Amino acid sequence: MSYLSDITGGIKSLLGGMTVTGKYFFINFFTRKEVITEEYPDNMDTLKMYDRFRGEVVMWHNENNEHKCTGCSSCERACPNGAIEIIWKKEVNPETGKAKRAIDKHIYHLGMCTMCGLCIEACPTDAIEWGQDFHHTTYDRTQLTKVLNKPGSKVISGTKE
Amino acid sequence: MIILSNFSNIHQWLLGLIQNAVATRVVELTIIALAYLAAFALIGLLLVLAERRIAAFFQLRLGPNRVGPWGLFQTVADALKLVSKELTGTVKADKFLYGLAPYFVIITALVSMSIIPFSKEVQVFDINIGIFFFISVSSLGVIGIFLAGWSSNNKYSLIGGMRTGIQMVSYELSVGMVVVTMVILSGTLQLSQIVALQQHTWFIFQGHVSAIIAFMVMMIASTAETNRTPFDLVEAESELGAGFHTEYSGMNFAYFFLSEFMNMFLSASIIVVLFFGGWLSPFGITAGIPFMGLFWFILKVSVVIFIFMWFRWTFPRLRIDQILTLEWKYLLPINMVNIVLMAALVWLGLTF
Amino acid sequence: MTNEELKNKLSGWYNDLRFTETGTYLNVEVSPKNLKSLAEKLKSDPDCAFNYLFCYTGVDFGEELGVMVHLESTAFRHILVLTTKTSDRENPELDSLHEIWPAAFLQEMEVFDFFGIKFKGHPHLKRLFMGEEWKGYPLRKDYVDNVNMIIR
Amino acid sequence: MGEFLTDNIKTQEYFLNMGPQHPATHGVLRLLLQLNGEIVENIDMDLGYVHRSIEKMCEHDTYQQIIHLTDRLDYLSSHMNNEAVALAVEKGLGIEVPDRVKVIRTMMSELTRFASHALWYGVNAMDIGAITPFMYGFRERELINDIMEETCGARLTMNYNKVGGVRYDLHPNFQKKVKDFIKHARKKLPDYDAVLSNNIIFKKRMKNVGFIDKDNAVLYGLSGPTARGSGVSCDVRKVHPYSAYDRVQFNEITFTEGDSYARYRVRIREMWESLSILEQLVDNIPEGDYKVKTKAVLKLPEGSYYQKVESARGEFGVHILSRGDKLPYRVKFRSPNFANLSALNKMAKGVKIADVVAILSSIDIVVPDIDR
Repeated sequence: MSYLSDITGGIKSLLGGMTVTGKYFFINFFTRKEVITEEYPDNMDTLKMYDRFRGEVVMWHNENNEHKCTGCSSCERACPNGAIEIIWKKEVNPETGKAKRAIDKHIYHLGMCTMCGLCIEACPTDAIEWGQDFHHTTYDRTQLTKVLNKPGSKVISGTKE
Repeated sequence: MIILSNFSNIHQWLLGLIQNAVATRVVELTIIALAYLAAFALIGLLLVLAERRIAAFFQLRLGPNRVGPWGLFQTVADALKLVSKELTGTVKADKFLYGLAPYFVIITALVSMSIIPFSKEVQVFDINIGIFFFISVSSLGVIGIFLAGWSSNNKYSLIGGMRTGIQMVSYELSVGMVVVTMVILSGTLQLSQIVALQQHTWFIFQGHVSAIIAFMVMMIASTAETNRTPFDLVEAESELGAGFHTEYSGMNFAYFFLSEFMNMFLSASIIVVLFFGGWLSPFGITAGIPFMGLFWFILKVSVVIFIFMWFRWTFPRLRIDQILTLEWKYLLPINMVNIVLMAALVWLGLTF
Repeated sequence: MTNEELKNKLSGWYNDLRFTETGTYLNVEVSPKNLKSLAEKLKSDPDCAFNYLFCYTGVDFGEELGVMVHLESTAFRHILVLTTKTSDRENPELDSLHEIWPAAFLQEMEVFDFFGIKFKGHPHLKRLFMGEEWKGYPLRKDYVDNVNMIIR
Repeated sequence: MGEFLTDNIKTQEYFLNMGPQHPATHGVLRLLLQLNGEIVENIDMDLGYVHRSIEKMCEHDTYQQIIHLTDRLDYLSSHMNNEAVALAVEKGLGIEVPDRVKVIRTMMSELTRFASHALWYGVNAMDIGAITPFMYGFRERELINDIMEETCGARLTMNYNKVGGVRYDLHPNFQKKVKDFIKHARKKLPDYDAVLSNNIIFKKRMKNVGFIDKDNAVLYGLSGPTARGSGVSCDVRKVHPYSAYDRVQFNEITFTEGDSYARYRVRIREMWESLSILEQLVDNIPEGDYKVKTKAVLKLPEGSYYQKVESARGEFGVHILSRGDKLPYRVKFRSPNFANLSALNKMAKGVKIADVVAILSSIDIVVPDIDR
């Protein structure tokens, strides 16, 4: 008897599974309502990442090409992977004629970055922040090394460490 | 003997053109061969596309929809890519058998296609032992798969090939016994006659209980015959990588791939012929219109193929010993009882 | 059992045990020669019943090499850390615990791989992660690899 | 005749390399199967194909910097791994975190657990040969990933914990999204049962396969759903409660069969439990700070610290050996997968090749966690 009930029970369980998959098939065949995938490169215009999404580290500049990075190298020290390098230069103040240390380049190696966010947390002036861009593919690894401060940019006056 | 009576008009026309009986026949055969090859490729490509689209809908996806309208040319593009690919192989493979295997598989599929009655007008080879011809030829395909597995000199392929052997030997039995059951009902082996006998009622209704059991067994056995989930241990990707065709690339791989889908089409055709009246329209609604048989045949086959696909995209895979248990402990006894039942039904005149 | 009770019980067995309680769990340091017999007792004693070995840490203590074994009893839920040190850095050898707790089987292979501690009685001691061709034992403090290691 | 044949036929066991690149090993894990026909006689393991030496890296990083490395261990339960390190350091330093942090951590852990189990459900189905449930699992996981992305900023390697709290406050949409998710999941979870759990083929494949009894499960160091399938009560959330687990009601799921199917059912039931924990907490998130101020340089007092948490695959532990420095002296991650893998040979002796795949997926390995 268990032989027969095995067969009927087995067939019943199989039909139960087919009902579920069949349900989704017919819904999707006629209405596409349950389709969960996105046609990725096509929806680029409407695709919006969340504000907190950690795509890359960017430096914020205002309209006068000024940023808030004083080059204190807190981020450099906080980074576990050595992805940030800060290069200094001597800047001569035209009014007083005194030479002063100032930031030349804020170099960011995207290829070494693990998006942990410690640099952004460490920054005392909130000069760097998360960018939402995630299209980082390049043909050349050297292009992953970026200079975050734009050429000719200055520190917003009055920014203190 | 090749029976071409259904094409008599074309035959007469060609004869008038060439004025030579032998040459006419040769030309005719060539035309038919090319037509079937084209149909073979077309059906294969369409089935691959259908499988992918249907799988996508089962899986909450959209499926290929980029090349052509509704992705219609996707498989054509894929085929072009496969043709242009390099044919790689293993160094220590048995070169001759390795090269032979895909052709073995595809030729058996082509040969079995010749006996399928697509409609009253379209059938190349209406042999009087048609259904047994189908069984014997289609079971040759396993040798191709076995050869592929053996000659690749790869352990995964070898295991895949061995599994095919076991699986095919077992499930040929079920297919054969189901066919015997239906032959008891029909009394003939010729496919055109089997269809003709269903003029009023399809066999699945004529044989009612027994035929329905036979149909269910046939569905399971055909799935196993065509190496589809839940019986796809031969190429079980999570266990064996790709099974018997692990080492094949390019067009050689495509042959295996195509023939798998062709085998599915052939199995579905046989099921339609045996149970659902072949190319006959339901209640004879389009009986007078020529070539409507083709439409009904394709429609019925599509439904059966859809059920195969439904199986594939729902069920997990069986283990090798469970496959054997299913065949020898369940399907075989059921089949034996069913043959007796069918014989009793026919003897007592309980069929419709 | 509480840490105090464990301490009392264990010091009754051997007199060269050193107990420390800085950190999360009670830590007992045992000499390598007593390691296996203590481990057997810890598992078989009905009041201790340490049957769950959940962490097996190889440590380079600077001068010595050693292992720290975290044990728990699923019946009483008390936890004990066994520490053993050997001062032989060239050819360190400790007793294998895999017969007592099969969980130690893979873990000892890992410790062998990274610290070079050989476990007596382990049937299948091979370089599990690094492969046989790797030179040196990477997790030792004196390991130097100028190619793969960049220390800021 | 018979003698003549058998004299010339030699049988021998042969070796099959499963991996390093194999669909069933979920990564680059190499198993050397010793086979007799289709029957597995012995399994030898060769690991380290994705070894990144995270434990060595930790010796050169400060405690805040360690946390993001643990994302890369068991990437499917990254939040729990982060939490373990954060809790260990907090306990060592005597930092008391606000209630809000505890609840947030608990909720995130449960979301991660659900996501991990949903993914496992799909992958398990795929290993057994059913491909469609894979997408069903991903459907639920995707919603959780969206919640994570909105609050933590990343989908998988969240790095949301820090010593003394969490990195950001919850996103304003968080509660609503979690509620929506619970509603959605309660509707969709019965599908899982209909498609797989009740399926006769699936049952046949999973039942009585990969058996391990209760005593051996403990001795082999199994934990998590793998051990609970054998009837071992080992849920760290119950045994050594941390964060807010002592204030929520939930059942520890144990099955006594000890086979692959029992492990499967533990995980399915755990998804329901996760939902009920989330339901209890989602409306009761206490107000308050999401982090406490810590010193800029953290120095753990000398000693050996251990913190265990229940990750999706079992007991994840962090063992920190400190010498009072700002860098840890030695960090060891007790990875549940590595411990669970040690029982594979025991479970898989004498089964078929296909069963190895089923067992491997029923203990739910994540290879980067094994290799660390």
